[in-house]
Amino acid sequence: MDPAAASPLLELRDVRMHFPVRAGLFLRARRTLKAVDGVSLTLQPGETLGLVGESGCGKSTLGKCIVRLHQPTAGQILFEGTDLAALGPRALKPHRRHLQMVFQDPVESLNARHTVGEIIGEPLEIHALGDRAARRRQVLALLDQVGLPAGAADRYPFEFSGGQRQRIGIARALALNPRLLVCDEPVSALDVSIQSQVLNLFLDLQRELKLSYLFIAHNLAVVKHVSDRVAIMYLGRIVEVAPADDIYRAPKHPYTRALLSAIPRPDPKGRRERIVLQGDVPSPIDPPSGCAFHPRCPFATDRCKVEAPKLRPTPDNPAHTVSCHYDLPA
Amino acid sequence: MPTPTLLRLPLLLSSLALLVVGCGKPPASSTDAPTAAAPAAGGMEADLAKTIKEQPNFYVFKTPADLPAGLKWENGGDLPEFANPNAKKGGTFNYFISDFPRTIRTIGPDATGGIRPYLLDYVEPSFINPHPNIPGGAYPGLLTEWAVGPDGRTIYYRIDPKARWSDGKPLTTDDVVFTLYFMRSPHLNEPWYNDFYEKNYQQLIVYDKLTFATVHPDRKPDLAVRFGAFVPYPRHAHADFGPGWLERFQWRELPKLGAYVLRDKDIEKGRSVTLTRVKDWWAADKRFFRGRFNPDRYHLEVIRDPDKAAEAFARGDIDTFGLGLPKYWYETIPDTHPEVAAGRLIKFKFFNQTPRPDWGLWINSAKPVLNNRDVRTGIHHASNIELVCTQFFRGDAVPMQTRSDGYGWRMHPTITARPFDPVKARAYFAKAGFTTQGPDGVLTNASGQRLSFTITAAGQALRDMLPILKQEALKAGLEFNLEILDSTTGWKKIQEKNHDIALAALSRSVELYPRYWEMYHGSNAYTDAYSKDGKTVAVATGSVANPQPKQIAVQTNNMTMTFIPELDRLIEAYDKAETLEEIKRLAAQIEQIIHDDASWVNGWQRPFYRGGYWRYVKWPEGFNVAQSRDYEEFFVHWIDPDEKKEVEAARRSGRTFPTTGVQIFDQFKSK
Amino acid sequence: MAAPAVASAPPDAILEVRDLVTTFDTDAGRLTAVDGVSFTVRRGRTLGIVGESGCGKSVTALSIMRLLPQPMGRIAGGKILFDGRDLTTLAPDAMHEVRGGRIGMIFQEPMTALNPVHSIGRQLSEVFLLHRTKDKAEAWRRSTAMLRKVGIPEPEVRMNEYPHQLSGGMRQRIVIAMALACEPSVVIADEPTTALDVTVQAQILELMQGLQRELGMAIILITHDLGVIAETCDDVVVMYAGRVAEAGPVEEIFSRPTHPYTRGLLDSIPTLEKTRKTRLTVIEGMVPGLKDLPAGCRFQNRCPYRIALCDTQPALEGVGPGHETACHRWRELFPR
Amino acid sequence: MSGSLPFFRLDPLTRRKLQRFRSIRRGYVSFLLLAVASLLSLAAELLVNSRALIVRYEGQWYFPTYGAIHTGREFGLDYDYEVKYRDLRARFAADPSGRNWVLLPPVPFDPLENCYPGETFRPRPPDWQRRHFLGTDQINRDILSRLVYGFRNALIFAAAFILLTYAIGITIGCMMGYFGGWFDLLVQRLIEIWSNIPFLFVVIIIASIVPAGIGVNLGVLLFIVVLFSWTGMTYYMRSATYREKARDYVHAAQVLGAGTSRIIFRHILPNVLSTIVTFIPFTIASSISALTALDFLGFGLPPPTPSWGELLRQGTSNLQSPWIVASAFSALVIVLVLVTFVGEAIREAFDPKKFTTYQ
Repeated sequence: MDPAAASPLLELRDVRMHFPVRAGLFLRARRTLKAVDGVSLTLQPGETLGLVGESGCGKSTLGKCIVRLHQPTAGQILFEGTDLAALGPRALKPHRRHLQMVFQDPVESLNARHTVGEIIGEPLEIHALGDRAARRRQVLALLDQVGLPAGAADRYPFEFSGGQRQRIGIARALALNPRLLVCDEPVSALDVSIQSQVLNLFLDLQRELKLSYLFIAHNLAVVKHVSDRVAIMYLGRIVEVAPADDIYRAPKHPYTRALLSAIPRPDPKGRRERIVLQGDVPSPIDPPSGCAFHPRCPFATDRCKVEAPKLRPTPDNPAHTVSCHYDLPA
Repeated sequence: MPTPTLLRLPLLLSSLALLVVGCGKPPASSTDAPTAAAPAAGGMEADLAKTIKEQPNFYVFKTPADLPAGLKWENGGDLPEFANPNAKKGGTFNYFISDFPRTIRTIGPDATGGIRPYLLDYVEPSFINPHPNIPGGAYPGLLTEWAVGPDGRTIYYRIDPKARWSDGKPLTTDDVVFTLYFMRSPHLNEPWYNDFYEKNYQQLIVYDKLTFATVHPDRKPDLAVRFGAFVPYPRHAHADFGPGWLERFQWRELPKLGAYVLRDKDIEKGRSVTLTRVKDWWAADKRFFRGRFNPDRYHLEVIRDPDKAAEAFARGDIDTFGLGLPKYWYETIPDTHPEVAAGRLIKFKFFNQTPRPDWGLWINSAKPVLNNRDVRTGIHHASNIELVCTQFFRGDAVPMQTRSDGYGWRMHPTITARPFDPVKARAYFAKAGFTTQGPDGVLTNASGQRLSFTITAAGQALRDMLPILKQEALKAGLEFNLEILDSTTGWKKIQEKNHDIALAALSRSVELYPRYWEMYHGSNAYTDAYSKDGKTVAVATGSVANPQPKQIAVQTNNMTMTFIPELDRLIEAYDKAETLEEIKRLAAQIEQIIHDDASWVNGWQRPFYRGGYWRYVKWPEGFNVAQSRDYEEFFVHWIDPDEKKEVEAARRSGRTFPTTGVQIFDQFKSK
Repeated sequence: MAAPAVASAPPDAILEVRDLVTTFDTDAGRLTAVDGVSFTVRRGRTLGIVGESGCGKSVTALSIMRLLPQPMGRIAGGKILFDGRDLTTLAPDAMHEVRGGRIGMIFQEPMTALNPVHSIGRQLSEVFLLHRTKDKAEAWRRSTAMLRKVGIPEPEVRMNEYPHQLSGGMRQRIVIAMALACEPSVVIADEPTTALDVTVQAQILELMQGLQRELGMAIILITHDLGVIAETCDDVVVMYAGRVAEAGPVEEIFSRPTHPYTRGLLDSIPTLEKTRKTRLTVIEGMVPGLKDLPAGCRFQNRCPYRIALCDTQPALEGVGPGHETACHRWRELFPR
Repeated sequence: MSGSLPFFRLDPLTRRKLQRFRSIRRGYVSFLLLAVASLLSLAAELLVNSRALIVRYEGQWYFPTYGAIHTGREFGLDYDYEVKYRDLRARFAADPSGRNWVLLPPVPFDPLENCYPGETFRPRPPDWQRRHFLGTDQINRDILSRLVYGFRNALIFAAAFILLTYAIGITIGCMMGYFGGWFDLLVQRLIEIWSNIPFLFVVIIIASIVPAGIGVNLGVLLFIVVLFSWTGMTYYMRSATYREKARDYVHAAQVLGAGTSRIIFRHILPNVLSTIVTFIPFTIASSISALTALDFLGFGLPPPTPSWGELLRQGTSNLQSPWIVASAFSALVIVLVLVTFVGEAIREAFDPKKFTTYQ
């Protein structure tokens, strides 16, 4: 897919989300946690962009910035041409209809005291869509769409299994006919046999509704399976963006390579040498200088310690961008 | 200390009035180093010198040669002593006070607490003392002799040369000069004292270190005890008296003339205070003082709850206890109490001769509705004091008839209290417009106002009595709400005239005839009761009664807010009356007006006090003096330490003593 | 399960679980969480137990350690033979010695397995003091050595630090150090890497394999991640709803699954190799709750191959050497 | 949603909790006992009262329990105040014709009345003949009657107390937790300062300033106690709101565009409040104890309001009449124990841990 082909549905321009770390009697901000530190990405209509990274890399924070659960510290979030980062709550509300979110934990994200019908109907109620009867019809249609029986509407979330609860969360997100769904680890809390059901649902919905997804996950295999393009994030920054197949076939960034290598493959015959990275992910409060990955990078040079690389197209594939000073051998 | 809780409440005005305090000591002490917090340069002595200079008509200095000739000196020599000169000295007497003192000053704010009798009233001798068994009689305290001048307004005093402060300094006329300066000083923060000494002392004449005279405005039949019974303050211990003195003197131990001192180290904050008898007290062998003030130590434990005090007494932790309340007399320590039956604890009943505390319901006649005399009269008829006397006090008390019960011949001959009578009460209430009986049985008037008032009581002692009055009043369609406050708060409220009706009493000193001014003069109701020209506030004489007074006089004892110009004129005439005949005639008129005004619902009185003591506490023959209001007042009791040991041993072994039951001393009972 | 599935234990067996039944008393009555599970752990080898949540894999581990939540949980039947002794009947004191001394345990969430108020050194040397030595200095020394062994840099410094000062991966290393302190014959690792990031997970798995080679202990690795099983285990037990569905050598299971559940599981997981954006094969429906388990084969209501016979409980049948399956139709469905 | 417009609907979680509560015998029985006692005390006028239940007089029926008083004159007596029904009954009973009769409640005494003004006022032991089942107090008032009405006063006090403290505590705590930041910080400091003011001291001061009158005093007392009690609830509410606010279902609502009030009232509050139920019994117990303690110290309800603290005070100062202290003390202990049982049971029934193990 050529990113320049159409005007993007979503465009992030140098988005930053810095959290003050407060301490002391008057909670003066002493230090800054740079959860997202200058991210630029585009997402075309109908596309799925996978966002992969380890915990603490800022991928969830970025997702929350996009749906404006966080007000980003800097940068623009252009959604259908409007900069969401600049809007107040009231101006934001109409845009929310087209921009919804699916959360990781289906237990946490559903209010246990509301019936499924109330939960799915709430967005309609908030945006005053239709009368009571119309809303009810809409709820039943949504339930059907996500593969739940109509009887579910009058029951409570705890009566459902994890997978079904995630379907409820998806139905709620779909209620407003969004164009973009931000899915924050939507299957990682699910059992293996359920994961595939939900992933199929995402694929089916995209086909039917021409949805776009920003699909955030730590599981590279899952992301690769559902995405058109994949972005790899490390310590608040994007280190590599490429079409999904390319990133698997020919990862360019040493971090991406390590990540791919670290994934356990369900194939006992294919046991191989892993690239085992040394050390832990550094703290985003005090990120390393230069290229944030340099302390763990087997190829790091002195340049990497001082100079932060920029995202650049790779020589062999302009759609494949990487943030590394060097072109590593395949 | 006051015995029955009935008497306990307010040691307010009247007692102050009499034992009015003096003080003073020679100027020599002016060189004493001022404390850090001392007032400005010169201190008290400079101010005193200035005052003397400024008031040459008050402070007059003469020589002994100026003493009038032919004065008839008196020394009470013909009167009998009343203590037992053979009383044993020594031992520790254990007793209680119901609250820890807020100060040990004997004058100024907060000084009228339960501790004051032990610091002043009971203990410190005044110059001239009324004789407690002989009405009108007197004996010298700090004097060797005194005389009333031929003008009938001057008292001449000769100080006893032996009189010594507890720090060894002699008592001289320097102290007297200081005392009058002190009492009249604006720094004292005691308007009542200022006023009393301004009005009643016109001149102080000093003849030499031991001889002086005071001049008073009016001829009084009882001039010597009325104005000669003041207590001096030590001049040498007041060098830093002046602005802000209250703080500095709050806990300062002062030299005393009496038998007891309270030393700093004997004050246990919040717990107790202990008096110590002065070693080689100067008056120990003086007539009328022999055989008194016997225990070496006087330990006063703070016991806030009288019930707990009663239990402490029954346990032997305290040595005597007033069994005034029926609960204590009949139930806590009944005649069948094992200690009583064993003769170790002795119950007594002593009929005394003394003006009774004026228990009653003090109706605030300035309040709306209550300003209607018919309503007040109705309240009289709706207050079932008889029932309280017979059932609550179990017949120990009798209803008071007039305000002056206990004054003998000085009482009004015919006035009697209005009886409890719901029908009459309703008739009066109807006259005031309260004709409709509401669904709750309370009368209302045409505008729907309910006949409902709050009775405020200061202190818990009578809290169980009030519901009786409440229940009975409802029979007359009158509702009493009850408000029982702690005594300080309650008295504050009452003296600030914020009450509807107060259940209260003022204790009264022993004196020849009653006082009315504090309780009934209009200027004690309103500070702007009288004015000469519409601006200056003045007393009634020659002044115009303000028809719409507004400035309520606070901290006064006119608790009924009575303001009747005619009554005020009578009271002023009464206070100026020179003969007992005149006094009696005016008193009758005053009593009549007070009765007709119906602002004070006659309470009850008890013609005796009673209590109990452990066997080792000893008393003179006949137990006590006629005009004692309390068994401690004249300090004629003593402890027999040997017998104390014996009794304690007996309690352990169960040994009994011969007993003759409750001891009744009725030699002073009025016939 | 009645049938003596594993006819006789292999000679190198160190731990043998036979017909284990574990029940829980709940408001809804007595529930059987583990129902007749048998397997054998061999010396120096890794046995994987794989299954979805609620399949009974963690309860099995807790049963072996006799750490079931009290008073609800109890072992209602079966034997757990460890070195010839039956752990289900062992006296509490002796069990104490076995636990930590002979069988170590690694928990999923390292933070909760460590006491936040005690230093690392204190917690670790306590293990030695409990089981190996009375000498504190000795315990401290051996603790430091153990930390070094699990790859913690500057172990002398870490000994005095507290759990919260360490990263997740470091904490898990500490937990491993504690579990291995007494050089146990068996280590039970219950989802040891689930809470960790992929790159750290790789480190930990590497570490465990290295230590196993060095110390020769047997490992029971409990996980839901088929990838982890495939990469680290010698034998696999696939559990479903409290029972063993299939068990066997890891290559057998992955290359020739003979139970519809195992097959479905393998087919449904997305892998890097599968074609993007194609529908995945799925196992329909969901794991039944313990309250409403079907009679007979427990997988029947999700099984595409269900027949009437499935209403009776299938026995574990030998498929190949050490490979057994609990399906009535394995022969026709998955012919060898 | 069809068929779902119930005004009162318990979600099944709550229903389950209630079921579990019912299954905890001791707590449930205690709850029933307390409920019955409370209901009875609300109808105390019918059971313990000096007013008759029914009077039959000269062919007319009277039901004096509630409503306006009937004067003696209405029954041919010579007084205008409320008729003495006990006397009336004796009088009618003496009339052999039996035309007139009076039905008195089982305990025919008012909590305020001195039952025998003609007799010496002193505590009297229990006397079944005279129907003083627990005896009388110092001024011949029936103790049982005072206990019953005292219980009712305590209940009313507790109810009002809970309503007010929870309303204030929940509102402020919720605001602190939700808005956080400077508001939270400021209110926290204020609460800390506030909590350091000695409670009893203020009671005494205020008691000395405020004018009397039963209504006023009960209100004032409530006001003071509430003034010093609401802070505890804010701590809990603040952290609970803070916790809830960070949960994904709240985020979900925000993403949907829900406004602040919707989030607070539809989402956060219902989830937080369910746990607050477990506090209520303990709040009841503490408020009853507080009232009793204040009454005991003499800073409570004005006399002659019936109260347990007042009875206890009387009892302790009349230990030679042990029935007073025994009655008050037993009543207090029984009620507090029952309330505690209920509290324990509720806590157990609402224990969230119960719902996570193997259902």
